[in-house]
Amino acid sequence: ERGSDGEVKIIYWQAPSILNPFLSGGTKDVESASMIIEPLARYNEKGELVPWLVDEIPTVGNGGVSEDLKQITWKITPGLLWSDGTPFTSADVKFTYEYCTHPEGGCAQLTKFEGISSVDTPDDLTVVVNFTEATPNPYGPFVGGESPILQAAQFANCLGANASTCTEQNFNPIGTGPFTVTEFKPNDVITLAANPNYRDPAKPAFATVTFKGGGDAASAGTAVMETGEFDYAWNLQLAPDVIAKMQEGGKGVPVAGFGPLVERIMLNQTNADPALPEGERSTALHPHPFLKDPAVYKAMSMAIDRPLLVEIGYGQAGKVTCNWVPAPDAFNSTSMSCDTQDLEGAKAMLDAAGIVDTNGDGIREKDGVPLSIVYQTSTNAVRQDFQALIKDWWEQIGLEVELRNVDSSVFFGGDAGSPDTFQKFYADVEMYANTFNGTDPQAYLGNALCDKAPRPETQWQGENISRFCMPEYDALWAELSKTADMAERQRIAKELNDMVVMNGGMIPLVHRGRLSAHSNTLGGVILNVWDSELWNVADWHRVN
Amino acid sequence: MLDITGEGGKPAIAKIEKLRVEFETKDGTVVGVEDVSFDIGPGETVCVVGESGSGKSVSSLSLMRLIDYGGGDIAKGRLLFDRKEGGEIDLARADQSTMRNIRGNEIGMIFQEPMTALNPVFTVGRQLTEGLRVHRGMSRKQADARALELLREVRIPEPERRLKQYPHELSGGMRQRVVIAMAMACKPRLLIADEPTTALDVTIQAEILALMDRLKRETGTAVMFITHDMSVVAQMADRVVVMFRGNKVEEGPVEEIFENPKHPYTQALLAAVPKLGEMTGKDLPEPMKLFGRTDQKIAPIPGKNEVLLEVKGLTTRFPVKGGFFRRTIANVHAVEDVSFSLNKGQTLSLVGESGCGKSSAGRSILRLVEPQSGTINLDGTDILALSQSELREARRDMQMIFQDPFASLNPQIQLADQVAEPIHNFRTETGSAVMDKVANLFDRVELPRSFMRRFPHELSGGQRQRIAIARALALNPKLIVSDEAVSALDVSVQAQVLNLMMELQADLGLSYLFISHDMAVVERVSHQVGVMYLGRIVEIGPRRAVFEDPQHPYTRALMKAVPIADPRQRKSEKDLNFKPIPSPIHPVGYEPERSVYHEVSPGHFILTSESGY
Amino acid sequence: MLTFAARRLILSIPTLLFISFVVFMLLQLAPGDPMAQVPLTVPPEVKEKMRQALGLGEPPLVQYWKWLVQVGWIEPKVFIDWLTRESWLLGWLPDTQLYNGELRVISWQTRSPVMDIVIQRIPQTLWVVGIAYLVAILVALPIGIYSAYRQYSVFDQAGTFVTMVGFSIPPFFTGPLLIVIFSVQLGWFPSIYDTTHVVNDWASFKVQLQQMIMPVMVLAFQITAQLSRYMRASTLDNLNQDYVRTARAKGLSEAVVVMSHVVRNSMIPVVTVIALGIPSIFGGAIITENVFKVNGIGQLLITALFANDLPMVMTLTFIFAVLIVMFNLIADVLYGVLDPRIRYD
Amino acid sequence: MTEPVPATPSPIEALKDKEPSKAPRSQWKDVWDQLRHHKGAMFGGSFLIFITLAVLLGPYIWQVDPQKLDIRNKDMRPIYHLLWDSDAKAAWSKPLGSDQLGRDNLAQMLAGGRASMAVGWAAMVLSLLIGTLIGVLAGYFKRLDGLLMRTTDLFLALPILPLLLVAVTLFRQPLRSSFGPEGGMFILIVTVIAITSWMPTARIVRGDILAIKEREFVLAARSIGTTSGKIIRRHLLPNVLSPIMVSAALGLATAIITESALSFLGVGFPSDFPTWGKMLADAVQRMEQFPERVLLPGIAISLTVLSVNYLGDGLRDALDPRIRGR
Ligand SMILES: Nc1ncnc2c1ncn2[C@@H]1O[C@H](COP(=O)(O)OP(=O)(O)OP(=O)(O)O)[C@@H](O)[C@H]1O
Ligand SMILES: Nc1ncnc2c1ncn2[C@@H]1O[C@H](COP(=O)(O)OP(=O)(O)OP(=O)(O)O)[C@@H](O)[C@H]1O
Ligand SMILES: [Mg+2]
Ligand SMILES: [Mg+2]
Repeated sequence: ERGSDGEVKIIYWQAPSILNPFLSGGTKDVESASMIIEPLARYNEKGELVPWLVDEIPTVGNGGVSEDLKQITWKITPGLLWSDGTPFTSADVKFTYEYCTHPEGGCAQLTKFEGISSVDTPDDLTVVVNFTEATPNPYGPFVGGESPILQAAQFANCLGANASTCTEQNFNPIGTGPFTVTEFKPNDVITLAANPNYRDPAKPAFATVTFKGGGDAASAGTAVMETGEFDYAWNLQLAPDVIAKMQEGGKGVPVAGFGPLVERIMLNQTNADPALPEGERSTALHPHPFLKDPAVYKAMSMAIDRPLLVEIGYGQAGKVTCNWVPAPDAFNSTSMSCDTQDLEGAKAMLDAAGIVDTNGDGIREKDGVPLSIVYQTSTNAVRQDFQALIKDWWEQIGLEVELRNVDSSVFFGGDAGSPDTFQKFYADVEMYANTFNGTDPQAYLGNALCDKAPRPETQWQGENISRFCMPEYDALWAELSKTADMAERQRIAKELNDMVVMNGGMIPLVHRGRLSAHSNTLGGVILNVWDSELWNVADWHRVN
Repeated sequence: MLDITGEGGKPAIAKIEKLRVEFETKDGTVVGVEDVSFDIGPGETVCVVGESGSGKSVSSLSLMRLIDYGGGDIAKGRLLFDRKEGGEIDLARADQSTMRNIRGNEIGMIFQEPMTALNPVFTVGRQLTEGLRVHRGMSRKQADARALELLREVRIPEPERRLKQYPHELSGGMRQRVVIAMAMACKPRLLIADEPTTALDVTIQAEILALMDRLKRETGTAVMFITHDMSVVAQMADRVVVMFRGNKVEEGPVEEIFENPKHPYTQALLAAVPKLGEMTGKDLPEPMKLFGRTDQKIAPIPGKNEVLLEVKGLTTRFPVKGGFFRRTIANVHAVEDVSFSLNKGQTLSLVGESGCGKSSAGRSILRLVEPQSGTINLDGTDILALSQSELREARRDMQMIFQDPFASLNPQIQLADQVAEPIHNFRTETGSAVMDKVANLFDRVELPRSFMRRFPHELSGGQRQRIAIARALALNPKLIVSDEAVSALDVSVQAQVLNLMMELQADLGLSYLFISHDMAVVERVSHQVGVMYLGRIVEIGPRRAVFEDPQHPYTRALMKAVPIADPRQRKSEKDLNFKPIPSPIHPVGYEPERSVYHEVSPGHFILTSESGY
Repeated sequence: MLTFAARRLILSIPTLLFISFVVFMLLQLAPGDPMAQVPLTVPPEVKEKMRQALGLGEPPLVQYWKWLVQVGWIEPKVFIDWLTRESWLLGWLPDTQLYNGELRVISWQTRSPVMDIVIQRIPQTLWVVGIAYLVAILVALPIGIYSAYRQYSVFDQAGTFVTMVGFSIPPFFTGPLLIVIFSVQLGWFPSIYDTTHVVNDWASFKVQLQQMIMPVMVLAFQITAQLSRYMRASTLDNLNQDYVRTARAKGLSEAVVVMSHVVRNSMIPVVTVIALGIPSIFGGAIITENVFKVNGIGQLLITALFANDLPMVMTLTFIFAVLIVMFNLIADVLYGVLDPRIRYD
Repeated sequence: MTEPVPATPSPIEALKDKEPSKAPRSQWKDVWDQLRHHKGAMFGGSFLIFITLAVLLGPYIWQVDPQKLDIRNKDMRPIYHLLWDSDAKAAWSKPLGSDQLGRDNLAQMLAGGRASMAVGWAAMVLSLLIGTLIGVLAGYFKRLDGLLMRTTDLFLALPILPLLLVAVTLFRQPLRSSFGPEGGMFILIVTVIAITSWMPTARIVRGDILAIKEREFVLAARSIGTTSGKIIRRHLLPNVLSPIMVSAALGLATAIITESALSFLGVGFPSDFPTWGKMLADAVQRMEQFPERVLLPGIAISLTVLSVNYLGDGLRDALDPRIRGR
């Protein structure tokens, strides 16, 4: 029964700063907003699409998607109401499209709406999305937590440059979700109450939600599993022994789920030598002196004890992987194996390639260049442990390693003036994690295309961090983008994955899961890594 | 029963018996007072004299049992006190709550430093009424009324206003009156005054002494008066107790002590006191005859008749900033149109009350403060025309000795290095010659060479002043400006330092600009005397002319105020009539008229234009 | 005194302008990007568009000028409007309506006026940091006075030791330690501060006390350590002054001598030290706030810093600079008020 | 004693100045004597010497690489655990246990202590230099006063974190090429800590200089032709030594703590460069299982700071000849 279970308390150690995911894109903001505003369809915990504000998922089979793959038609469930009691219509959906694609709006979810030629609303309950080209995966717009529907009436004056002035709207969006905002304190706390107009009269079970932000993962874990002050803690990036200790508190349990997130080491294909002139460092003008040698990068990969990394850093929230795209399962390549460390093999491989220590300083040289690398990553306890371990192993096989860690706001910030961003890659190898949204890796695989390499001309923007460049790869990717058949897509994607890994674009380390914790008295939690973790908060309830 | 009879059978109010006070310090036990006994009869003034550190304050603080708070301990002896309600009590054994009842109520105390003795953050009224409310249980209103009455008794002008003022808003004399009023508030049977006038000007000293004398007569309070100034003793005492290094060495009626001292210390002390009028009839200054010293050659110091320093129209003003833009809105006219000349090997003294501009004049001559206008000619050099670096050179010829030997030596530096500093500054000597020169200077000022490695705090005041003199001599200057160089010293030490300075003058041909407020000292040392008032010289001339024939009314008043070290020549309050000194602050643009002098006798000038007096 | 204060106030304007300019340039030079927290899945072109929308493309001087106008002209208008519209102080005045929709200082993270968030945060900060300061003063002064009065006694020695320990232990150590003891083991106090808690009756006041007690303790410990040292030194100085002897000679009891004569004088330098410390209350206590999740000004600043939210950081630093300059002035004025010997003009 | 004028036997004695009875001694012996009697200072001094020697020489005696990972021997307990728990995972090979990656705690304590002490001392000395310089200039030269004091306000308002980030961006590369990665970072952190912590010293020194400037011995020095520079060096600085001493003691503490706070916020030294503060910050998460990992660096920091404070107290008394004389 709605509201019968009182209050539920959720803690995110990153505090949400805005409740409009189109203006932020930060996970904390998207997820907190997902309790209030909803998309037409969502992914469930298995990565399958489920209808949300519509009756069924349009497919070619049911006629919802046109044969030429250029049009998709959504049928909205009749009788849906906004939390203010007004009816939810296709006009709201179309408005959302206009809102995000406004050229001055700076919408964070713009990619969701890429390739759309128009959005039509033949009637109040029908939305037709037209694409300029055949789109094998037309489930980008209005699907998933990142592209929920905004109420047209509320945001009418917030288009374009006005987006920033709509504080009230951004802090208190009217939605169709199970809860409505009572008070939003940016970067601190949100209090929510059950939506009186929610479509299922029996839900949500909780009358109010307190959504606290701030602190760090450890104290969030403590609050749920040890002191029991909170019911749900998000994304506990903590060492396994710390989690285990917290679990002894007996007040709650951790839950894990796996999306396509991979912790990897990117290998710079270009030379980052500080002696090179600015503007030529880490660009295709100067290939890396030794990292492109298969013996080197294979040996580096072999020297790593991935199971140990998993054990130390992620425990039940990590798995060994050799792949760039380890999930969904259908896309997970099985052609490589890397779960045993082989230091001797690595040494032998280097010896065989003639990369040996010629001057007796303990460091091997290739063509006179010592295998000396700078290994950078963002500042984070687990990454620092990884750095220490991997440095140790690499030094055992005759490399020299200098560690560097950069504050994550700088590292992931795109400031073209800073030498420390991950895109500039003024280092030989760098470690971070990346993932993709939804279940289709096509765009993600596009990250390794030659022309996506960051370089001065692009103001150092671009997703191809390792500056990987293989014409064969580009050609194969083009093929993928034209293929609609699912099985074929999967085959090509795996092949692309293997190409990058085997040719030394990166060394995947750990397939990382999401580890969250909920208290023993909170029922209905289904951890979903393909969409917002709070996707089914309407079903949450109190158990004794 | 305690036997509390004093001299001649009269019952004494307080009787100190075999007092011994010890201090526990890091270096072991220090004895402040060794064996002191004396008593104070009703209505009697007992003066306790002695050099600094002889235990005067310790005795008085013991009587108040305030010594406990200073870390002292009454090791032996009795302090018998006759309480109002007839009973006698041994204060040395009394507990602190009894003492609190006695302090301020039955025994009042006046301290030396009027500025620091008053709490700077409370109004005069509040500090005056505090004791009344504690001891007399008065209400605020009653206490205020009584305080007003007290202020009237001590003759403070505008007493109503003073009650609401803070101590710093009062002049030194007024502050001391407040302190006296405070001590007298509860009509104590015994009043202890610990050097109540030492920090004051002669004129104010005279007034305060007269005031105390009157109060004593009116209330019949017994007074224990502590001082090291024999002239004050002569003015105040009925009986005198002489202390020396923690012991009482002599006691007796005042005339007896002055006319027939028995103990060698008392004799030496009296001999060391410069007495106004001693030099009458002599043209030239000569060293003092010190008691017990047989080898002294007492010869007049003639000097030369060549002009060394010629000052004309010297004017020094200090800007007073104010207003929104911190512009100069007024000036302190510290030195106003002062002219004089000083001969080689001679001494010119400037006398006058505090704030009349003596120090400013002296500092202006060295350009330690920048004068406004005028000319200063030192042996042919125009000082005011010099650039900063030339000035530095020129200062080799003129040096300064300051009043406070504690403040004018850097506490952190060894004595030899302090004396060597000017030598290093000008590189007049190098290498080992520096230390030789320093050693010679130590000999010259009669300090043992073993002192060279010591620090200032290890020395007594007189020794410190000798160091300052040695430092001033290091560059063989022609002129020494001595700014109150002996005022902070004990009489006995003062005499020695004065003699030393005169010896040096005779030997080295030094010229002194001698700044002092002590008329008796000035009379002893000077060839020429200038009397300053409100920044101007009101009278200047040969010492003999000025002292034996003062012409300006201010000079006369000043002379009259000087206490005379002769118990038979006491002054009464009626003789004294001093006007408060007007403010030397004038708004910007105020141009005072120039000084016009009249020559009454050869070289003896008096100011005929407006002096402000 | 009035002209002194007025002159200092006017002189502080160029100082503040200079400070704000230096800080602005510093932040401009600082690396980092407000888009750093946007997930990597958002492509760079989109991020670039978002940056444009925030006005990041403009030259730094233009940005500075805009910010200056917003802070110096528009925000005061909003404030005056608020004063005359809603505040109980001046609410009776007619609504001034000075503000008509110009762009205010907008945070890049939240797209809302920075000032609104600051105002929202002040209560938390005042409750915790402010009360810690108060508690520290109340504890430190008596300790300092008594330590000085009984110099080298056991109390003094122990006090010195404890205060030095307090000075030397960082709050990110004491904080979690207290949480382990009192929240996890004993379960007495919550480990997470509830900023939405409203105090309206005794029970809720008790809850507030419970959640405040740990952060306040951690902070107060440190502040006490420093203040009591100052108080002790100052009291020691004054205990040896002549006027204390005079007061005793009047027969006043020790309590009056110390508590009224000595303390009043010793307070003069300490009060200015306290006044100079007040800006740091508003600055929040970054680490303590972080440990206890008291989302006050300190937490706001640090999240803004890590998110490169320039307008927020700028404005907070500027407010801080204003407070520092103001309390410098207040400290000077207080000195003049407490010490009758000092006269400003 | 050389008395030039021979004295007549009895009465003249009364008029002579009293002389210090003790033989003159060298200044430093005096200072030492005074210091020796200050219990706190003695404790502080000996502990400081002990800890300095330990971090300097320790690594030569305990020759274990603090960065050496020994994953099989991770999470070892300190040896003293065996006293009450004979099953504890502890061994003499790791006397203070090991961390979650098997790095030796003792070796890390020693290496971390080196870094912390170096940062503390360097930052403290630097901030004292800046503070004293500014304070002296502002106090002595009236014209500079306003400007310098407003500059002080500016630095009070400067937020340390962006400053550090800016410094890192601008100067890391050049410093790294000349001093190596750790040396460069060290210089940066030390400088930033110093730059943000000299203001109290400057204020105090300025106040004291203003007061001492008015003392007569400064006037006397000027009248004997001492130049401004020399006046400052010989007469002013030695007399503000004791407040500087106190600032120094507090400054060392603040520097060590600031460094650890930076580590706590993740903007300090590189991850493989242990400092006490960093060890403490890293271990807070595992405080309950492995309290020693927090307590060891925590106690080391506290004791160091404490001993510096006590030493500062003692030195202040000992350096002041007036107090020393008593
Ligand atoms: N608090 C103290 N601790 C140690 N010794 C002290 C203390 N007070 C006084 N004495 C010692 O007691 C002796 C007598 O001192 P006292 O103050 O009585 O001298 P005095 O005659 O009043 O001198 P002055 O004329 O300078 O006031 C001195 O030798 C002094 O060193
Ligand atoms: N630096 C200064 N700034 C402003 N006014 C000053 C300064 N020095 C002295 N004065 C003022 O100048 C006047 C003369 O002072 P000066 O020190 O020369 O007097 P004095 O005769 O030496 O007095 P004392 O006997 O007290 O030393 C006084 O009113 C004093 O307040
Ligand atoms: Mg005395
Ligand atoms: Mg003078």
